[in-house]
Amino acid sequence: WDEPVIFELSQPGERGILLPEVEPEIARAAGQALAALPASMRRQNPPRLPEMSQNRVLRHYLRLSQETLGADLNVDVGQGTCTMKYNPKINDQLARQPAMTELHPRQPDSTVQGMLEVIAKLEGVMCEVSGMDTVSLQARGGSQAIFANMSMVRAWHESRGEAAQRDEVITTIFSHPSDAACAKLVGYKVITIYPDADGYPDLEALKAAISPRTAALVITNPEDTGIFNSRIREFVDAVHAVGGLCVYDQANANGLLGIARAREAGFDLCHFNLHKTFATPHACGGPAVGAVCCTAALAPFLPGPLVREKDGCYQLVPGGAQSIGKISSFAGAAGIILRAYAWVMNLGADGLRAVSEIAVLNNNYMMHELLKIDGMSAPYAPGKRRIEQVRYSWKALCDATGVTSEEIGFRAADFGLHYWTSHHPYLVPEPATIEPTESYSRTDLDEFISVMRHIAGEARSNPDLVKTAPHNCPTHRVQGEMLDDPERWGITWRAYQRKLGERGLA
Amino acid sequence: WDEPVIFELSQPGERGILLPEVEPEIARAAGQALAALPASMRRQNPPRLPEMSQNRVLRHYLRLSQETLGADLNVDVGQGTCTMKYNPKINDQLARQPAMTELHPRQPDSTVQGMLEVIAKLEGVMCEVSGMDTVSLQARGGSQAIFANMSMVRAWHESRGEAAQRDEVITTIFSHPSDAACAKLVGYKVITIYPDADGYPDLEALKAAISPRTAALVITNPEDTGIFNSRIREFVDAVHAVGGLCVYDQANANGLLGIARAREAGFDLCHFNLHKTFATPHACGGPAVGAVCCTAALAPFLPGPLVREKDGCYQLVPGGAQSIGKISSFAGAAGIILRAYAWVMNLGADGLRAVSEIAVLNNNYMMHELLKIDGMSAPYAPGKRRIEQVRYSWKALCDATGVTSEEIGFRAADFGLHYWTSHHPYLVPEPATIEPTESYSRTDLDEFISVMRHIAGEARSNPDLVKTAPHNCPTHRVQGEMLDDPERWGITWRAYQRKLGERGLA
Amino acid sequence: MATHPYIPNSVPEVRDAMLRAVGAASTEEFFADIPAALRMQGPLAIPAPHLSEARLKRHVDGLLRKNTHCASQLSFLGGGCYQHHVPAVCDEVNGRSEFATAYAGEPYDDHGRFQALFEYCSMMGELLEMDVVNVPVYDGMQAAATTVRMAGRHTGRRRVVVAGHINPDKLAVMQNYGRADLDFVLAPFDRASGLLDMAALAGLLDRDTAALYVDIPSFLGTIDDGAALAAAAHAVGALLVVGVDPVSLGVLAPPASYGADIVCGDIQPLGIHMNYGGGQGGFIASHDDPAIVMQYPSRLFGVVPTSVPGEYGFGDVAYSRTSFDKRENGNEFVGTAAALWGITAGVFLALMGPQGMVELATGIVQRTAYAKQRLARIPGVRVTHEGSCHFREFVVNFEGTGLPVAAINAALLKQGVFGGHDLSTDFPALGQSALYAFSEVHTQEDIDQLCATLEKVIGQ
Amino acid sequence: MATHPYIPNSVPEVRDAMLRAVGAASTEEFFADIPAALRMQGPLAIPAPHLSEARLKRHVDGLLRKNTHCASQLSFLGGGCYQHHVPAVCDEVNGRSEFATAYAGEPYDDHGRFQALFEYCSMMGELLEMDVVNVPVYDGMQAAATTVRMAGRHTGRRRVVVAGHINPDKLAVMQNYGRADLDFVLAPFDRASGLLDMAALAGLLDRDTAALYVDIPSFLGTIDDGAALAAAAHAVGALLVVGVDPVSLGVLAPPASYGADIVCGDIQPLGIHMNYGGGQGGFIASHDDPAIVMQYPSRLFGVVPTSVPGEYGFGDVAYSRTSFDKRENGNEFVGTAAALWGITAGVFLALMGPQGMVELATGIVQRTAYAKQRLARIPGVRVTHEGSCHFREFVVNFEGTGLPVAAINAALLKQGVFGGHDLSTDFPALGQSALYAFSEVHTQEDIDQLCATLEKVIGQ
Repeated sequence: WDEPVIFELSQPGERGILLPEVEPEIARAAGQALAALPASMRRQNPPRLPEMSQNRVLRHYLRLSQETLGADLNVDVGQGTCTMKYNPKINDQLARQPAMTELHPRQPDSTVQGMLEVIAKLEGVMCEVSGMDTVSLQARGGSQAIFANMSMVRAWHESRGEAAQRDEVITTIFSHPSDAACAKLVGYKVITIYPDADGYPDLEALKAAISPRTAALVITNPEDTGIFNSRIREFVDAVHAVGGLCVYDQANANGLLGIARAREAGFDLCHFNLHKTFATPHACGGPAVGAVCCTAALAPFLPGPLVREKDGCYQLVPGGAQSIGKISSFAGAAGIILRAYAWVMNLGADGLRAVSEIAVLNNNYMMHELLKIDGMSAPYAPGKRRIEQVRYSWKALCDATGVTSEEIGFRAADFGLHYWTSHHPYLVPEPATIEPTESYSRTDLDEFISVMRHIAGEARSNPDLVKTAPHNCPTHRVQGEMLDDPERWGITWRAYQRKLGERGLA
Repeated sequence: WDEPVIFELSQPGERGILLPEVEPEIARAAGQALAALPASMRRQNPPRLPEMSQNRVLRHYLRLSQETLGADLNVDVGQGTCTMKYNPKINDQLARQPAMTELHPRQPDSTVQGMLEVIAKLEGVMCEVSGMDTVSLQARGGSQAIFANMSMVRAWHESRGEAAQRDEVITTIFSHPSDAACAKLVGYKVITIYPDADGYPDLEALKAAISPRTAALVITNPEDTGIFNSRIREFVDAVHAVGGLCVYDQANANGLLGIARAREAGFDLCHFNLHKTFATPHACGGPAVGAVCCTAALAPFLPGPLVREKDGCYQLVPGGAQSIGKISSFAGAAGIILRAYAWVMNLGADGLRAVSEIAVLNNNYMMHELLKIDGMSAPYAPGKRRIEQVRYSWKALCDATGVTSEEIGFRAADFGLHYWTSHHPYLVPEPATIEPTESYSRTDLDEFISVMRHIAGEARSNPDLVKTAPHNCPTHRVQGEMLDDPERWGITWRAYQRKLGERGLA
Repeated sequence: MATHPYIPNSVPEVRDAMLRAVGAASTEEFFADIPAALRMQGPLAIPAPHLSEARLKRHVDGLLRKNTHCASQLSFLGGGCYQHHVPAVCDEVNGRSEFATAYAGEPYDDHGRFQALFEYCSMMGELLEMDVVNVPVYDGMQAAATTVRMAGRHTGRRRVVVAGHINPDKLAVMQNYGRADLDFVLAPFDRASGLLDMAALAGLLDRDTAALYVDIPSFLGTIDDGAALAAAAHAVGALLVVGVDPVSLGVLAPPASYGADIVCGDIQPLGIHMNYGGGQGGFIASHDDPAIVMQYPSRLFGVVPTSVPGEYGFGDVAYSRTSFDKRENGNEFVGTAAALWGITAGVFLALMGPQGMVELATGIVQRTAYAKQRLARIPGVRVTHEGSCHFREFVVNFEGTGLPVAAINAALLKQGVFGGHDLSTDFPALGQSALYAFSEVHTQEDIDQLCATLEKVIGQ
Repeated sequence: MATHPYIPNSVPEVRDAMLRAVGAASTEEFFADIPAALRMQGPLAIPAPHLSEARLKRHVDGLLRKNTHCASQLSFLGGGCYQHHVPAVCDEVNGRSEFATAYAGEPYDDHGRFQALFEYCSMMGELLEMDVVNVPVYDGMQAAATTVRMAGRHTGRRRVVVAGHINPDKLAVMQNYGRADLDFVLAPFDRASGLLDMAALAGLLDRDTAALYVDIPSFLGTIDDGAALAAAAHAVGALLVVGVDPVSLGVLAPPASYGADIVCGDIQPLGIHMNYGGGQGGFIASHDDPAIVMQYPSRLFGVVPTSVPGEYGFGDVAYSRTSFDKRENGNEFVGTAAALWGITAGVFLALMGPQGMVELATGIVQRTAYAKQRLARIPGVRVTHEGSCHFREFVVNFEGTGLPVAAINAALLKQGVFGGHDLSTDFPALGQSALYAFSEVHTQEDIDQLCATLEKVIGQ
């Protein structure tokens, strides 16, 4: 499709949908209901939205959808850290029924007993999977859950009168950017630990960093390298020893369900992304849910409202006196909670464990095969197995051919595959993070591997082909420098049109 | 996508869905429930269906869907006679609710009052739109409605003791093939009238054909040429004069809603396709509904069951003693009936009339512009307006370039458009039937016109490009001769594999 | 009339500009050929519309709320339309805009539609162990009606012997559809066993017989000996045509294995919602015998190589058979029927796979057997053909209760149960009997609840 | 554990072959780095699963049946989440597999996702008359919390004055989110009018003030004079940040027109189902001032030419602002939030067009005004800010009835009506009051029925 920007499709007078009539008696009674407002508070001109028939609106968005490579459409293993797995359609179907979609969050508890039961039961599952004591599902994404956890760390130290003294949070460079960012946001100085020669977070560096100023350690394990840090308990104990809390970023726990938990490693807080490990759709980037899990000691700080059961009746109760307050509106993204609940209830304990076992098998199979490609390596911990993903490096290929990891990704798109380099900074040169999850068959994995091998071959035989990719996508290489130029960026169509008129572009 | 045939995706052991467990007590009680059957009645080997994970099944069909050019995705005006119009999503949404989908057709009438009311009310609308007295919505397609009408013609003459004498049905070559075929099927000899020089059915030929042997006239108006036959009443009167019935094929009535009706033209029977004029989705070719409409005189012959209202309660009653019996299962394709009902109830009388007025405007605009293309013509009735569609001819272009209408259609597919030649036989040389309906904007029509103009230009400048099309479709020109060769056709994968093994193919 | 969202060019300015472009003063001009006597004089007298989508939805939802449906009740209705769990992926695929709104494109622009339907036919072929399967016709009744016409054309004979335990509606469809060229005779079935009376059948089959038509399982849930029927039909040169519940083929032999020449049935149970009967779709299958293939009226899709090596394409096989090509000289007729349900059934078969189909059918056999035992224990209730094997359905006789089926069903309805289909009108010989159907949707608890409710109802 | 449909390589033969390929004896080997003390010793103690989709659906449907929902009741609840008609096309688009399961692809493979979100931002820009709109954040509360942080960074000041008629939950979110770097002060509102006390406000604004934050309409449905607020804020060099109900902008002036510097709000009313609060999504908008733009933490998508003339491409604007690029040195943080609702809101705005948005808002104003008049006539019932204009919501006081709101709502519930949100806890100064909300879903009959039911309830 060569689909225009929607404003270019406007035909004055066309309507996409009609509104219900206002009954004459209402119109009469209402009169000029806003006449008392200052004129400056009344809109003078209708918004300049496109005017389109319903058919054309639909066609436009259907075409855009076909120009979007959803996980349903491809072997989506190249988007590492994101846990792209199969999102069962039954869960969507269940969540798209009126008994879910038409619930108002302020309805009396007695009228939402089913919904509250789902929340309570999924909280119970999260408790068991993490080993923690209490859970809140209010956060609408993983980063918001991290923020909630950091807020609870702050509230905890405040409750103990140590807030002023403890102003540092320690994290690692291979933990998610939001771990560092959220610590900063709630007011902490961030200390970042780098890996040692084997790729593990440097325990000596941690020991050097901790002090009575330490509020918390925020860490992922395995980190984005997929290498499990065996000494995690030592990290946790060291931080606890100086009075800090330990926060486990389990956004991606896909390799550890029923295998290992935050509890046994001694953590005080952790979180899961339901849209990763628990199979809710990524939805172009949300809605989503981050499950905030904590020990009983931290429970008083959880955001409200909380679901409580009493005599088989569920009710929402406000957060306690020490609660951090609200993290987001109402009880969070309930439709996502329902989907995750359905997923868990379809798999059970054996199924969850099978998820992790096969995700890890797939990952190690993938690594075994990818490392046969000349020019690709898996830095750190040579010969060691990985958990659910691997951070690879194309440095050797890039040195030999000039083709970068990013360009390999653009070329992969020509084969109908997603591919992602890695979070910044690129500590591993020319990085690629591949996470096959449990959802893909051996045949699927082999297909991905063969594309990687093919592109690596192209890089050597015809590097220009790769360096000018994509060739087979809905659009071609963008003039990216405009996006960083305030004079030329166009964040809305109106801004683009204005700038185009004022000074030309491109 | 380069998506394999589904059997090629099979991995033994994979499962797409799991079945409910049989409770132990049931299994115990059931024992070997079929042990008493002859062994030859028990299946020996499981069917050799593909074995696939759910993710892979879904991905396969989603990819196939993207390789299908639904009306929602394109300016679907090139599929003449089919009335490709916008099928509102709200109607699908309404019809996909459990209160529609989970109804069993044998439920007590008291539990399906809403459904029966919808049927009854849509029958009422059909009565009004046709001017007829009674309607049955049992037929599951237009051709089945034609068959029902022909069955009623037969039953009518049988009831009057004239069945043996009346053994001929008259139709026209520009009426739908099923009009002729169904007449034949119920036992009639078919007499086909050809058009006169102006493209109208030849009245003189009709007059020569009618006789006491005439059972019925079955005719479309306007025919696929889009030309309204002004003398239709004379046709009807002539047939009535010899004791025959008149059946109006109104499968496509999109130009006549609120404009002209079967009643005023004197017809005894007619039918509408709800998936054409009444906007239900074509669904790759059904499910669908044909509305069978008739005068009170013919009503006793309608198929049962019929919906009757009594004191605000609706009930299904069997067909009468003279009923032709059943045409299809139960009360027909109820979900389609619901969609058409919703469509009518959204438009009302004014809306239905606007549908026809704009459909006809669009068609005449399209004709006006297409006839500017060198090499295209609209045979018959020069200078006359058309109703809802036009049968064009590319004869001049083909004579000049060798490019056929069929090849133009293959090339149009490269531009993301459907295009259809016409029903056989090709009375109009190198025919194309274009029907813009009311659903497309002027901009949409202009886009279609410009593609036609472009291809006509290519035919002159680079005929090979057109003759080897498609170039931009999921697949390329097929080896069509295999499809007519019993030695080589492959109607199922198993047959194809067998023949491939036995004698090679291609 | 204001601009309507479904009619873009109803914008007055656009409409007027288009009128100007074609040199027309108004749309009335386009209707100039329609004589005044044929023109409607006033507006259509139909109900006032709900112009907004919001009010339309509220109106229709209000109507639908007057229905009670099987997902909220306990239902044991069958008789040709069956409640099964419909996999969400089936709904997802048939709800895709592309499939929902495609129609009659060429094998290039609609490659996916052709492939999906070819694959449906191919998977049905594996289930049936036959090489030829058609693109769906309207329903199983239409399929049955066409198969005997095919047999008639193939054999050049008029007589069709139909098993007497057929769905009476199906018989009505077959008769009306075929009677111009065929004569129908019913073969009686044994009262005790619910199976065909083989001796009587032998007397009905003769050298004028084109086909013996039988449903296996029968409308009453019983299972005749196919091989014996095949022998009887073939002995007089007739074809054996078997109507089959495709779900049963997880445990029952495919008719081809015992000698059926043409097989047909309804695909509704394969992943399609009941839709008050709107989920039906008919299939016809045979071996790859050109003499039979040329008798199909339906579209048949075939796989073929394309101009690109290794690539598959699809197209119509032997199109010249059809009325599309030959009008009244083609076979019967062909038109829009139930293609989307064909695609859906294909998705269903792919999801189920071999093991799923076996488990599905086995589970139904087990639940049916359990229900037979439980129901037979209720005082006054008798399983009519208790000694025979059943698939999915069986006849329950209530004469011992002194109550008509209508009264029992009315009482069950009050308890939220849709009792079995009342057979007393269509099969008076069976007395006050009802046809009870079971599937994987039923738990043991459901069946026990049915029995408990029946006991209560009868005891009152 | 048998092979599960979601886990293809759980087929034992495949799993074993893969283990062999990588030289592992079992999957246990992959977990060798996890110390025994950290390993779970037993299975997870979670409820027994419903392995079949059929039983899973039945289980979840059973839970959902315990809910009563607004499509089957009459609801007047609002307070940040609103019942509107959701156009079917909105559901169709956000239900598309491609959009539902896409995530973080590049602008090439996910061109459509980028375009759809860019168009959403662009249409919001027209509604707001602002040039910069972000890709959605979690909800309107998050948007509000971020806007005041943006103002703090932009001005280098700590003080934030918040209008006192704010949703108390939103205030709680803002405080927890901002308090490391901001100090919050509440500005009181007038009891009679429900509008901000301008004199008191002037006293609160000072040269340390980064922003004045106000919702227009307020949580209580009243509409302050934006120009006066802008003048007051700008007088001390503070930014005016306005939280706005996007639906109101069909009749109310876009805040940019009266001087707002940053605008935010929740897109849930734009074609997104309530989902028990799961339909929220936050927007932030501003003028195209680079100094402000660089304060956004969110992703901003921009349109750019590509290497093919005339073709559009999309990409991230000023990515270096973000925590994705700079970790703790980026602005706040960014992550998965509510993108699908952004796409959906775009579809909604495209369907509505200019006229639709005006009609929608106008109709709500009219229904609200009608309801005010009708409710005020009920004995004992008082509209608290009766003299002020309202959009969509207003406060109803029940003190004259002698009944607490809780009792009235309980009685309404018995009649199938969800009464207004009880304000007595959060706004004790308003006494026994409730917040009633109206939209285009309500007919005159619905409002009349509410009043009749209230009269009956109060009269008892």
